[in-house]
Amino acid sequence: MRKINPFPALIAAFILAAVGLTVENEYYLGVAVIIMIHALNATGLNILLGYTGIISIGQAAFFGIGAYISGVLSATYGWNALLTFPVAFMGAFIIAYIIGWPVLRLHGHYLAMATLGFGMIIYILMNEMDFITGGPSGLMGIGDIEFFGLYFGLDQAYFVLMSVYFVFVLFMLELFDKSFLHYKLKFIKSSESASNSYGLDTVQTKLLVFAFVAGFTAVNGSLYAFFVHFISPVSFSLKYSIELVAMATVGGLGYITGGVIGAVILGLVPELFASAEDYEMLIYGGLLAVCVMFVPGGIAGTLSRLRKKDA
Amino acid sequence: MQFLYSGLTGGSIYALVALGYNIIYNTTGLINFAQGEFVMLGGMLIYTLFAVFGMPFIIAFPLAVVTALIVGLLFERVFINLVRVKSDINLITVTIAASILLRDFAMHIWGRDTVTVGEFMPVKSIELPGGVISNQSIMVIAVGACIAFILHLFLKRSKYGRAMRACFDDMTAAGICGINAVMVRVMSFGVAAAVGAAAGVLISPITFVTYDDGLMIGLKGFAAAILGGLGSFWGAVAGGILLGLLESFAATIMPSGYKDAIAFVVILLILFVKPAGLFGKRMAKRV
Amino acid sequence: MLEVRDISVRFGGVKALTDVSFTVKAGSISALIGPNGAGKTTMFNVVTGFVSPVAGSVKFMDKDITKAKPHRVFNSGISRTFQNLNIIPELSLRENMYLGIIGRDKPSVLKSAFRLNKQYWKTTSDEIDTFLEFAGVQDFQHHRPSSVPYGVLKNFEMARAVISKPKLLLLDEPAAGLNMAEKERLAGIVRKVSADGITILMVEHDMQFISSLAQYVVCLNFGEKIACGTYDEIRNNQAVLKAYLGDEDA
Amino acid sequence: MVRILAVMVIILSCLTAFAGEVKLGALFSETGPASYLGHPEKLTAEMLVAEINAAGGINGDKVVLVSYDTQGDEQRTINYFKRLATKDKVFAVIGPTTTGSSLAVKDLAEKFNTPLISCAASATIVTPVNKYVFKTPQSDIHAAETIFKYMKSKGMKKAAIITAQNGFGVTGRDALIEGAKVQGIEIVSDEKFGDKDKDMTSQLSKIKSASPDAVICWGVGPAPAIVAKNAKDLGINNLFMSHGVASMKFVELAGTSADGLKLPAGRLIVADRLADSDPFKPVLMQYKKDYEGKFNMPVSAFGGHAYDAFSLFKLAYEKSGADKDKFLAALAGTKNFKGTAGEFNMTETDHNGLTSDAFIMVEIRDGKFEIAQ
Repeated sequence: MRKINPFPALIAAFILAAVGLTVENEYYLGVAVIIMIHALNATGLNILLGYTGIISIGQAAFFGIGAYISGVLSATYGWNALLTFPVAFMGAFIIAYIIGWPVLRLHGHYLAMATLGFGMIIYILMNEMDFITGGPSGLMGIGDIEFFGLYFGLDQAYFVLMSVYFVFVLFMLELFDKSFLHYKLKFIKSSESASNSYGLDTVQTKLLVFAFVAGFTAVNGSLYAFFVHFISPVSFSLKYSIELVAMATVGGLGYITGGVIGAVILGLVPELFASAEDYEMLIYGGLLAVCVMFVPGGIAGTLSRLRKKDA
Repeated sequence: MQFLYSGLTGGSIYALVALGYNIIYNTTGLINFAQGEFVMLGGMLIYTLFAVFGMPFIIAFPLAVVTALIVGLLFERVFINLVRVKSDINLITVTIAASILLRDFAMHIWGRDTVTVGEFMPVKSIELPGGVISNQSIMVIAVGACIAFILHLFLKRSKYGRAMRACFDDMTAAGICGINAVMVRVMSFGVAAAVGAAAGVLISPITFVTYDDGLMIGLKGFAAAILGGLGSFWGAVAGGILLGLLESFAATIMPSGYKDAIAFVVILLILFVKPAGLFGKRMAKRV
Repeated sequence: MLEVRDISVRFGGVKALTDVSFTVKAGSISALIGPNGAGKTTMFNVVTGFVSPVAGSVKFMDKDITKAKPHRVFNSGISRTFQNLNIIPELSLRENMYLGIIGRDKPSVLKSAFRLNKQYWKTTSDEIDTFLEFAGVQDFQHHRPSSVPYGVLKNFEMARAVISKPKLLLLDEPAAGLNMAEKERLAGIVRKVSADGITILMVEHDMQFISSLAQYVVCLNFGEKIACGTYDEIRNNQAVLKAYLGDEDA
Repeated sequence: MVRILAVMVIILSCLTAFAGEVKLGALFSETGPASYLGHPEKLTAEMLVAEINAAGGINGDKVVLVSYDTQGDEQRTINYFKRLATKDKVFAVIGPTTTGSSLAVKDLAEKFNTPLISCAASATIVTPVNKYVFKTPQSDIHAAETIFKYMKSKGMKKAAIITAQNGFGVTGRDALIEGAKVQGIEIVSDEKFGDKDKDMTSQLSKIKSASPDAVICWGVGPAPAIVAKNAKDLGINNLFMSHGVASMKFVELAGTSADGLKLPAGRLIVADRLADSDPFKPVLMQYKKDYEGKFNMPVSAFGGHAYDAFSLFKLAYEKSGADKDKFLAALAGTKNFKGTAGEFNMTETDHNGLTSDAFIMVEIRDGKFEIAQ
C-alpha cells in the first residue's frame, strides 16, 4: 500500500489559515479565493491531461456551465445556493457524458480540436441565449451561500469556506493519487491497447473520468459565481481554457500538486504585474513554451526528481 | 444570392488557411495551432509596408509574404525543433504557446488598436444577378485561386514539393532516399506561414487588422481543413469555400450571432461522422 | 479450448485472412507460424477483439467471443503480450505489474481510495513479489523500463500476463530480438507457465524456439492456413517448405 | 526612541492623509477593444487632476488619482474595483468605460460604500437607480430618440436595426425598439453582429431586402466600421450610427465609406462649428483647447465623459467634504451643470440628469464631423 503524503495538504491548510487570519484586506482574500478556484480547475484538467491522457481544450465551458446553472437558478429562480451545486454537477456531468461518447474515441489533435470546438459552441450559446444567461452584458444578482445559519456573503467567510473545500479536495486527490485508480488512468494514458487487453474498459473509464471532472469543474464554476455575484461569458472563453492548460503544464502534468503550483504561479502574474499587464500573456506563453520544450514534468516533476536525487 | 458572393470571399480565405494546415500536416503529421497568427502577421506586415512606409502594393505584397516565410522557418526552428519529447500533447501545447507569443509580440509592435490598411485599388461595387460584389472581393477570390494553383504546382512538380509528399508517406524511407527530412519540415512551416500571410494580406483592406484576429480565423481554417479532409489538397480548398458559403448562408436564415458557431458545429459533426472529411482518404487504423 | 472457425479479415480491399480455422487444446502449447505478412498478428488481433472479422467465429470455452471487445475477451480468460512490449514508461516495473492485478481483480475504486483494503494491498504485494521472482526480474523491479535490458522486459511481460491468471495466454513473438541465452531462459519460463496449467498460443518466427516447446503448430501463408499438425509433421510439409523458401530458413 | 519616532511618523502620515488629500479611483479601459474610449478618458482625468492640484486642490485637499486599466474585461473590473475600495481605500471611483463593466460593479459600489460615476452609456446603469451609482454620458434611449426624431423630420418611417452582441449593443437594441414604439417608427428588420465579426454582408443584404428608409447600426469598436463598408458595397444609403462611434478613430477606420453617415453625438465633436451664442460653447472650447494642446490629438466625446465625471465629483466634493453621505446627496442634487455632454440636472431618481437635448445629429463629411442639416 502506498503511503499517503499528508504534508502538502497540512502545509497548504496551515498557510491558508495563516493567510486568512493575518490578512484583513479583502482584496487579497479575493485574489486567494480566485487562485484556489483556478487551482481546482487546473487540477481537474491535470487529471484529464496528465493522468488519463485526454486532451481537453474546452474546460472553460464546463466551468461556465456550472457558473451559469448556479447563477441562473439563484438569480432568476431564487434557489438556495446550496441546492444549485448538485444540479450544476449533474448538468455538466450529463453534458460531458453525451459529448464524450463520440469525442473520446478521437485521439491527439482531433480530440484537442473537438473539445476546443465544443468550448466555443458553449461560449457562443452563453452569448446568444440572452433570455436565459443575460447575454454578453452578463448575469447580475446572484445570491450568497447560506446554510445552517451560516452566511458566506463576506469575503472573509467565503475565504474560509473555500479553504476548507480546497484542502478537502486536495486530500481526496492525494488519496486518489495513491489508489489503484490512478494506476488505471496512467495505464490508459500510456497505452490504450495494452489496457484494453488487460481487461480495462478504456472508453467507459475515460468517459466517466471526463464526465466526473466536468462535474467537478462545474462545481468550481458555481463557487465562482457565488463569490463574484456577476458572471459574463468573457470569463469562460477559450482564453481561460488555454490558461488552464498552461497552469497544468507549467505546474506539472501527472502530479497532484502540479495544478496547484501552476495556478499559484500563473494566478499571481496579474497581481504582480498589475501595472504592466501588457506582459501578462507574454509570461503565460513564455512559461508554457519553456516548460513544454525543456522541463518535461513541469515544476512539480522537477521538484520530485530533485527530491529523489537527494534521497 | 448575396450570401453566395460574400461566402465565396470569406471561403477563399478559409481555403488558404486550410491549405496552410495541410502543408504542415502532410509533412509532419501535426496541427499547427498558430497557423491563424500568420494570417494576422500578413495583415500587419502589409499594414506596415503599404500603409506606413507607403510602398507600392506590388512590392509590399511579396515582401510581406517572404517576411512571413522567414518567420515560419524560425518558428519551426525555435518551437517545434526544440521540444524534447515530441508527444501529441507537447506538440499541441507548444503551438498554442507559440500562438500566444506571436499574438503578444504583435500587440507590442502594432498596438492593441485595429489598424486600417487602406485600399489596394479604388473600390467599386459590381452589380451581379441577385446581389453586388466589390472588386476587392473579386480580387481576393482571384488571387486566392492563383495562390492555390501555384501551390499545387509547387507540391506536384518541384523538388521540394515531391520531397514533402514523400516525407508524409514514410519519413524513414524518404530519409534513406536522400531527402533531408529536417529541411523539408522546416520548409513546410515556411510555406505554410507564407500562404497564411498571403491570405492575411488579401483580406486586410476588407476586414482591417487587429492583433488578436489570428485565433478565430485559424480555428475556422482548421474547420475547413477538417471538413474537406485533413491532408487532401483540393479537399482543403473545397472545405474552405463550403465553410464560407455555409457561414454566410446561415447568417441569412438564423440569428446572425450563431454564425460563428457554424464552423465549430462542422468540426464536431465531421469528427463524429466522417473523421476523414468529405474528400479525404480513409486513414488506416493502427492498433 | 479455443476454436477458430472460417475467419476472414479484410483491410480495405486487401485480404488479410481467408477462412482460417484451427483449434487449441486445453493445457497445450501451440504455435502460429508463417512468413512475414502471413496474417499471424492479425489472427491474434481477431482473437483478442482488436480486429473484427468479416466472417467466421471465435469460440473460447464454448462461449462465442467473435464480436467481444478486447476487455471482455480478457475477462473471459485470455491474456496477451505484445510484439512491441507496451510497458508504461513512466512507471517502474513493479508498478507496471498492477496492470495485471487491476485487470484481474477490478478492485473497487471507493475502497481503494478510502484505503479500506489494507489486507488486499498486502496480498497483492506478496503476489507481485512471487511473480517477479518467477520471471526472474525482481532485481529490476524499481527501475523504469527505459533502464532495463530488453530480454528482462520480455520476461517481465510474461510475468505481468501470468499474474492476471489467464486460462489462455497469447504470446506475440516472445523470442524476437533475444540472444540464445535469453531465449533459453524464456523457454524455461514458458514451460513453467504451461506446467501451471495455462494454455499457450504463440506467434513465432524462430523455428528452433518452437521446436523445443510447441506440441501443435499451425502454419499460415498469405492469410490462408496451409498446414497444421505436430512440429515434426509441419517440418516436413511440402507447402510449408515452399512458403518459407527464399524467405527464411526453415 | 526609534519607536516614538515611528509612531510619530505614522500619526503624521495619517494626519496628512486625512487632512490634505482625497483619493479618487479611476477604472478605464486604456487598452483592449474599447481603448479608443478609455484612453482619452484616462488622459482627461490625469490632466484635470494635475490642473486642480496646481490650483490648490479641492477645498485645499490634493486629489490623488489611483487608476487601473480594465481592458474592457468585466472580471478585471470587479477585481480592480475591490482593490480600489479595500486596498487603496479611495473616496469615489470614476469609470468604468464600458457598459458591461459598469453593470458588473454596480452592486459592489453599494457593498463597499464607494460612490461610482460611470463613463458608460447604457441607461441600465442608472435604472433601477442605485444610491451610489451615477453616470455622465447621454443615455442610449436619448440617442435613439434623437435619431428617430431626425428620421421623422426627413419623412422616413421604416427603420432597420443592426446591433452588436455586447453590452452596448444589447441595451442599445432595447432602447431602439422602445424608442421606435414611442416615436411611431416601424422596425422592419432586426439583425445582430458579433464584436469581432469581419463580414456583415449577409445581415445587411437581409436588411436591404426589407427595404427600410434608414438603417441604424449600434455598436462600438471596429465592427461598425465594417458595417459601414459592407453597407456601402451593397448600396445601402441612409445609414445611421450610434454615439458609440463618435470619434476620429472610427472615421479613420471606415475611410471613405464613412462619408454621409449620420449619428447622434454630444456637442463636443463639433464644438468649433457651434454658433457663438450656444451656451455650451465656452466649456467645450476650453476643454478642447486644453486637451488638444496638451496631448496633441483630437478631442473625443469619451474624454468628455471623464471630464464631466470628474467635474461632478469636484462640484459635489466642494459641497460635502469627506463625508460620503453628504457627498452622495450633493451629487444627486447637482443642478444646471453645463458639462461637455449637456446640462446635468440630477434628482434622487435620475442619476444621469441629461435629456435628449444633449444630443445633436452630426454627419461625417470628408472625414470630418459636421452638424447635420
